[in-house]
Amino acid sequence: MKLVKAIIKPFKLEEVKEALSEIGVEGMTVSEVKGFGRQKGHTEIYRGSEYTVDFLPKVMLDIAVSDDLVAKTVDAIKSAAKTGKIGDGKIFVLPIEEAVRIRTDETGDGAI
Amino acid sequence: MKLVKAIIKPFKLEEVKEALSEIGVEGMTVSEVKGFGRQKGHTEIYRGSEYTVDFLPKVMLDIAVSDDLVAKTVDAIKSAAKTGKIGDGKIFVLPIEEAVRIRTDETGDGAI
Amino acid sequence: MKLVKAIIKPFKLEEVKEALSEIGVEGMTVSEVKGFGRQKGHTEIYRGSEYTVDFLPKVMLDIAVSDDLVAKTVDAIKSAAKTGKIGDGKIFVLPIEEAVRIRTDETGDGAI
Amino acid sequence: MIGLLKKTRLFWLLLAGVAGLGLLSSPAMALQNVPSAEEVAALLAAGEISEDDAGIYEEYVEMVEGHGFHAYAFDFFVTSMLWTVIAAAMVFIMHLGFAMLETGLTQQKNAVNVMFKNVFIISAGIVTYALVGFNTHYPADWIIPNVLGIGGWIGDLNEDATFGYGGVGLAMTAFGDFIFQAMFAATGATIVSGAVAERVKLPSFMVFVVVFVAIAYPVIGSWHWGEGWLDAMGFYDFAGSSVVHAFGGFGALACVMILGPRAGKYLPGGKIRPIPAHNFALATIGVFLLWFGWFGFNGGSVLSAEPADLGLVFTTTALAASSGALVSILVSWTVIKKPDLSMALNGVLAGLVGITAGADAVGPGAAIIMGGIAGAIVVGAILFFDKIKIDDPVGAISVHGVCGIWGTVAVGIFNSEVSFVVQLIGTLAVSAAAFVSAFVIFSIVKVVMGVRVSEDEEAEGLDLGEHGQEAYADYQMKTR
Amino acid sequence: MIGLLKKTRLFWLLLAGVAGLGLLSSPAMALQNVPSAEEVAALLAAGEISEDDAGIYEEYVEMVEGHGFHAYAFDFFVTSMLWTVIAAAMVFIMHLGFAMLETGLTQQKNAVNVMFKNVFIISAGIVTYALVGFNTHYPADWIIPNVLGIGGWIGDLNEDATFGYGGVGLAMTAFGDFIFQAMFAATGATIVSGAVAERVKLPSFMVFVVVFVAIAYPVIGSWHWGEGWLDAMGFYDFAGSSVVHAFGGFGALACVMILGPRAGKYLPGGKIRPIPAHNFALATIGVFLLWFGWFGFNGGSVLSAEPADLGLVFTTTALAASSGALVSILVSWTVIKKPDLSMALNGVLAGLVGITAGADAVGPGAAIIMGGIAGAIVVGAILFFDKIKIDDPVGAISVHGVCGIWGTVAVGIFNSEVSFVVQLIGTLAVSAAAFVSAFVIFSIVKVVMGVRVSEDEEAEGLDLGEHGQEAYADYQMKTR
Amino acid sequence: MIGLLKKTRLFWLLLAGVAGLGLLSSPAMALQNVPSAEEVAALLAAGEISEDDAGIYEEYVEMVEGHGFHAYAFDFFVTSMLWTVIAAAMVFIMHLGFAMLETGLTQQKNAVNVMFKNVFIISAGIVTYALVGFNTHYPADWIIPNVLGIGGWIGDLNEDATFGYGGVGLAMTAFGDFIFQAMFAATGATIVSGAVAERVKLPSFMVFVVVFVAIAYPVIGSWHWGEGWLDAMGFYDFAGSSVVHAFGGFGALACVMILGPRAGKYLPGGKIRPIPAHNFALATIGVFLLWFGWFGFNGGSVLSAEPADLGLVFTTTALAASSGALVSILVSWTVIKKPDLSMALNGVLAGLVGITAGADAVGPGAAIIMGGIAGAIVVGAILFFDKIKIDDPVGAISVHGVCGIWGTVAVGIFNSEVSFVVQLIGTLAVSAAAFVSAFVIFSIVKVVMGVRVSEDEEAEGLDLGEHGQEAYADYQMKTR
Ligand SMILES: Nc1ncnc2c1ncn2[C@@H]1O[C@H](COP(=O)(O)OP(=O)(O)O)[C@@H](O)[C@H]1O
Ligand SMILES: Nc1ncnc2c1ncn2[C@@H]1O[C@H](COP(=O)(O)OP(=O)(O)O)[C@@H](O)[C@H]1O
Ligand SMILES: Nc1ncnc2c1ncn2[C@@H]1O[C@H](COP(=O)(O)OP(=O)(O)O)[C@@H](O)[C@H]1O
Repeated sequence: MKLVKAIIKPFKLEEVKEALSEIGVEGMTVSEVKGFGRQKGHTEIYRGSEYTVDFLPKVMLDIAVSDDLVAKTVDAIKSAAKTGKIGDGKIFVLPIEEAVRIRTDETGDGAI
Repeated sequence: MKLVKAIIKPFKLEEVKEALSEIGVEGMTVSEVKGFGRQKGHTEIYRGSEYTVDFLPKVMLDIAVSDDLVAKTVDAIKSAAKTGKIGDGKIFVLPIEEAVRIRTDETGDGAI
Repeated sequence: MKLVKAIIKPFKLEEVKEALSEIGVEGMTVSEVKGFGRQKGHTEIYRGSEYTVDFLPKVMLDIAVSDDLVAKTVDAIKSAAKTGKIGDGKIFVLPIEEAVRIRTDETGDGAI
Repeated sequence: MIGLLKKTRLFWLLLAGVAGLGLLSSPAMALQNVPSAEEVAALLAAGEISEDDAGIYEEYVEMVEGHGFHAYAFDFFVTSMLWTVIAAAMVFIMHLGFAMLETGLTQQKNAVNVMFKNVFIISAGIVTYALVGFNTHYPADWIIPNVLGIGGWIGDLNEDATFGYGGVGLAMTAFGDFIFQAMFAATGATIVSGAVAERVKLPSFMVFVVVFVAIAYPVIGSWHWGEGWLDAMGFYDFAGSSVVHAFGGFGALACVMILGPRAGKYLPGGKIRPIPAHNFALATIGVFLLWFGWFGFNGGSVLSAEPADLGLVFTTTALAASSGALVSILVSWTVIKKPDLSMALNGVLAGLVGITAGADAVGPGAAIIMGGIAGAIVVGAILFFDKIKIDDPVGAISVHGVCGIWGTVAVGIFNSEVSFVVQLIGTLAVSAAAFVSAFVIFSIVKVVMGVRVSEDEEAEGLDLGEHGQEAYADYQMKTR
Repeated sequence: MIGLLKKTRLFWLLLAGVAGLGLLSSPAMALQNVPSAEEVAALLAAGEISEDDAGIYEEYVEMVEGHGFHAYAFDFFVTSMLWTVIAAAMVFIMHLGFAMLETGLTQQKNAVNVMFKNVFIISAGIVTYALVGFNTHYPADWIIPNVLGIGGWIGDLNEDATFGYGGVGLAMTAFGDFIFQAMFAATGATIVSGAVAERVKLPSFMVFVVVFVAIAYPVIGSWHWGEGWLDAMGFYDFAGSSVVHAFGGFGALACVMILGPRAGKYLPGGKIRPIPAHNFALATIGVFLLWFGWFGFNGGSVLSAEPADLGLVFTTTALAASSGALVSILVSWTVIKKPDLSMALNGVLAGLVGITAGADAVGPGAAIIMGGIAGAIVVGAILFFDKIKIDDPVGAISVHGVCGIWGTVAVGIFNSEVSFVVQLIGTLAVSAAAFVSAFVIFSIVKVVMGVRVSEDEEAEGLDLGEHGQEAYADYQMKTR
Repeated sequence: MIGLLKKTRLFWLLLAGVAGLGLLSSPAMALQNVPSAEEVAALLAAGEISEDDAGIYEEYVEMVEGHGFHAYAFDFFVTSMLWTVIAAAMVFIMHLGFAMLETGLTQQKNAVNVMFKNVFIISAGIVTYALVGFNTHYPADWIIPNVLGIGGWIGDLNEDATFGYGGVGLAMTAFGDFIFQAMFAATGATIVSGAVAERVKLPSFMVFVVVFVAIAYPVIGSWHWGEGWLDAMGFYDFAGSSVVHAFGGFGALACVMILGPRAGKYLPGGKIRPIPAHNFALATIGVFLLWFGWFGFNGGSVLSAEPADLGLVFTTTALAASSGALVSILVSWTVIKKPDLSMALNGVLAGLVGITAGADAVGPGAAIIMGGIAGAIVVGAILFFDKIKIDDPVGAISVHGVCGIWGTVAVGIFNSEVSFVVQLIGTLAVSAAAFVSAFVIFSIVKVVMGVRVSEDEEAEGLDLGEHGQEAYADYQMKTR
């Protein structure tokens, strides 16, 4: 099992979710985050002073998937989240050693 | 060391925290997240249009524990967070390669 | 590649970001979280009842770095985030198996 | 100076008879008088005034003549009636105050429910007051003399629009009387709304509100304002510390007793888990709007624009509210070691409730004392009710109930012409009657349709459970 | 009772002539009259009054004498003018109501833009109304008789400050007239603002607003309130269901048709994606403030402090709003199975718009029915416009446009002296003219400077795109 | 037309003497007069009026007779006094405006503290104004002639409730005078509150407020409104551009200089780190409420309901606010390339402060210019103070201080009867006195108890540090 951690642009969330559903990924956990990277933040103005907001709103997805689904998951996210413009985000794949479904005590791939 | 990542129902947070304290887990980091899974979202209404909100409020716990505590931690969360109803959430266990306590520079199990 | 997960005091964020920039870390993802640990929460009052708020506001950084940068990254965070007072936070290092930049399909170290 | 004034006045009474003819020949005389039709015609012919001017003159004369015998007080009546409707609008805005106070002091997940209840309460309150409340409140005929009279639709109301409707003591048209009182009517239910928030079943509460506002409020109110038995006793309750506030507060107590506390509020082992306000900005907006509206609530209760009373009532109202805030800040800082905003806000309201019965019957010094004591009482009362596990999310029972009683008996203390004993009997009677009637109505509603949402719904929030809406939605992902 | 009143009045008309001399010798007589200068001098000499008193007397006499012939109505005039300016302030606060309603019902990322627009609208509205609007609205000369007259700066305005300016029917000074009407003027544009929110380009909208408020509103308004052709037909629109609300609503419709819906609102396959309100607390504050201000909007439209009208107007306004809320709650609960707060809030506004044309022309029963029907209409209209893909984030077209038409024709139904056909013609003419003028102005603006922000800006939010500001910034990390 | 009016007036003066007897026999005559007791008795006997009617008549006569000599102006007095108390309520709501503006423009972590301060300021302001302020503001005896007179409790106040209290120029009861002025009193401290927000120590600020409002404000105010030396010079400051606003603004400047900027605001190397508003919706609510309340602030300063003045004051106030907003939008858009909501909001307030000294002394054209210039000034002033590291979170020094000076001298420019030099001397004197007194008081407080919270507390927020409360708590996990 792997934890696929994807950081994407907020307005792409729905499309990514749809794309994941299509390949059979049925669970995920989403957080609102702020991202810092190459995409330079925008300039804001307050009472005449301009300032740069470096941290941009992003959405982070934590998706646990079985090993065989990892590649498809990454691909699905990639194509759904891509706009081609800077700041599209990243996908990181981390190993998961164990997974448990709280409700049923199922473990392993059955838990996700 | 492992990172135990638990996604639970928000109103179970306090019970889970108590259960973890009892087995000696004394630190954790909590985020508010939105979960998507088998538990179907509720229907909302706005100006006469119904729509489904698929993402449900959940709480995600990141808990670093030493290897010997992992099983007890998972069990404690499982029993405290369970309601038996769909949407109770998941526990994922991820490997941690190193841990540091910023204040003291301690590393390893001593850091958590 | 590693995922450096740092939990720090919110007002240290800017300094940490500067420190990381200096060593060449140019991307990170930040979430607002609540932390529970040795630092005891403050007491709040509402309509005459005192109560302890155990969860304190913290900021969590997820930073993907190439293996050779891990030590420098951890050090940079450590020194920038340290106040020496309880509650300064933790750094956890997790393995990343794969990284993808969505915009360009780059993978591996090139993606971060 | 007062002595001189009196002497002067006397002098005038004597002088006036003699002065009559002299007055007539003075130029200033013309200012206040309406010229005759003949004169106006002459002026018109002479080109001194335009045809427009003459037409304006005729319209004016016709309007004033419409007041018949009562035309002598036309201008005073016009000003007084204007004040009545402005005061009605100010009391109206108190409902926004109540809505924001309740929304702010409760949890985010119940905010839509709280606001919905408040829109419903004022709307239903006004309509039912037209349908039955007004004529029940001021009964034309009693069914049980001085205790019970049920009225009907205000269509029956004679639409008297002259000073003859109520004279100096009620200088307004019948519709003015209606609209001012209608804005008061829903207040009782709004007070209950705050106390039962975050767990009451919406349809049940709506049924309760209608009966409580349409029947219980005017019947109990008629004892005093409808010239019933309390009035006959000499009971003094200027703008309603008892018949509005204690009424609402003790109605709320009955409902809370039936409903029980919010889940998780009182933990096993006697621990109290505070459930903090989700938005103090809304609560602060609410309290300031209530204070603002209270100038209409108390000021409008002068029932005319009589200047001496207006000045006094505005002054005592402002001083009591201020001193309520200051004392509750002081007390809470002393007792709980921190300056607590929720206590300061409640102190303002306590001071206002505390002066409402006597706003025109005490001086500024007494107002400061009465408001200050109310500000101390409210802190104690809130802590007390929490101790005995009466869960009142906004402190309505303490603010309106307990301080309503205090305000009423305080008139008996600070005004020597008002009997302390009568005040005590009166306020206890009203409070008890409010409690009993709320208890009966709410119990029946409980049996018939239940009064409490399910545990799950309470945990999830009433906004999703009852309304399928969120107060602060925005960033949410959705599909169909 | 009315009979008796009439008899009494007749009696007085007969009596008054005879009674004259009798009156003179009564002590009460002195009360209403101004003593003569000689008398005052005598009293002063006698030490009965102070020099201060005598000075006060002189100042007063001078003030009243300043009103010349019209001094006979001085007190009525003073009270009426006071009401006019207070009502103007109440209508002013409706602009905060509109701003909060629109802010609350739209998305967080556009909140700064919404508030900015609303600050601009009221500011530009008042200034342009002074520059050209007022004298266009009430034309001194027509260019096209009864249809078009363009006026100029209010400096031209004769600053008449006596009862002679407008008599009973417009008892205010010229400046009072200006300020009250100026507060109305911006309303039309504010209504449009809500409908085009979240995608309109700011500078383009600002240009549109200026032309729409400065020219289209007063020209179309002059047909009725400026005594143009609608007025000549006998068209009845008391406070502006048509000439303010339907005007704004159908102007909004034209703009929305040109602008198109918000991105992602109507999905392929006919699905509608609701874009929920980001803050219902703000929306609720908005609606209560609108209701409050509407007492000034309708009440001030009495144009004097005539007590009978004031009482009636406040009563019908409150009842229609309440019944609008209750019916829209009922209808939405039945149709969509949940009590929807956004519908309840719109129901209040629908009831208010629905009574605005007839607030002084129908009784309380009719007001309840008119408001209630408006409350039902608004639910249907909102669902309808969504179905035909007219994307109106706040429901302005339904509330102001559709209910504005309903309110206008309803007067023809519920008041037998008003012609239904004339009402229908009038409201359709106003609505059509508003639609056409908005369409033309907005189309020209579209050609010249574009009316819609880029897709990217819309996705990111107008706050960052147009203003470089966030409504709720605070916790953000920044550097330079 | 004015000419005709004058002629007509003259005619009346001549006519009135002759007309006396003619008037008497006209039917309309009866309208304004009060029938005699004998006549009423006769009518009663004849069954033409009811016993109720006769009773109403008697009550009315008694009420008016209570005014003695001044009964001749009874109706004007009633209306004027009504306006005074309504205006007081409107000024009161400005304190909610200030509270929301300050809350919205500062950081979330300090919101409870800001609101607490504002509840305290108005409460303490009203009570201390009763205890000492009012009688210091309008000294009965001077200690230093025309410069210093310390008064006491308003209990000493003769409770004069007739026109004799102040005549046309102050047509209110003594309590009316008190309550209207009391609402002004706290304004000075509220202005300071905004400037010192987010770092001032609560108890220290509370001590400062009490002394500043109770002593400094009325003493300095007495120079002008208390008929002190500024008044004697011919200084013109209608509603207080100087004695309220510049007073507050320069008091604020002194405090900010002592207190220093917020941590991290001015970075090494001359960089300025903006600390953005946490909630623009609250700030917008605040500004609209301030504008609304300003109609009471300026309008009520007419001190009677004199119609010509009321119309003018409302018109100039609205135009100046609007043009302040428009110009500050224009200027900020030009200078900083984006339409900045915070500047538009400050522009409204700048325009209002800018017209406050001359609202009744200039015409609509001058009002637009005065407000517009204020709108430009405020943008520059805010940028300037940031440059010189005077950290004023809400822009209070610029809005109230700088524009207060501008508004005062502008009267000397736009009204030929007012001396520019006197205006300049007056406003500088007031500003300097405010600065010095605030500097002295705040310095003493600093020495005795410190004025600034610890660095840690500032970083964490004053809500937790001073109050142990959060403004937006809700979702937080807690236990005991
Ligand atoms: N090294 C990193 N570790 C964690 N998150 C990162 C890292 N680099 C970038 N991100 C996240 O990805 C987002 C997009 O990255 P950015 O460099 O702006 O553009 P791009 O995705 O086109 O390379 C950032 O806003 C941040 O949230
Ligand atoms: N594959 C997954 N990856 C990450 N989080 C998941 C995954 N599946 C479920 N979750 C999280 O667990 C929560 C509960 O899952 P759900 O399928 O609704 O019910 P249950 O826990 O009963 O299986 C979800 O709301 C989501 O936050
Ligand atoms: N075992 C843990 N797992 C995850 N996060 C932890 C753990 N222990 C502490 N933390 C995080 O680190 C923060 C600081 O820890 P704390 O024990 O209070 O102080 P210190 O960092 O000085 O040891 C906590 O608030 C929490 O967010």
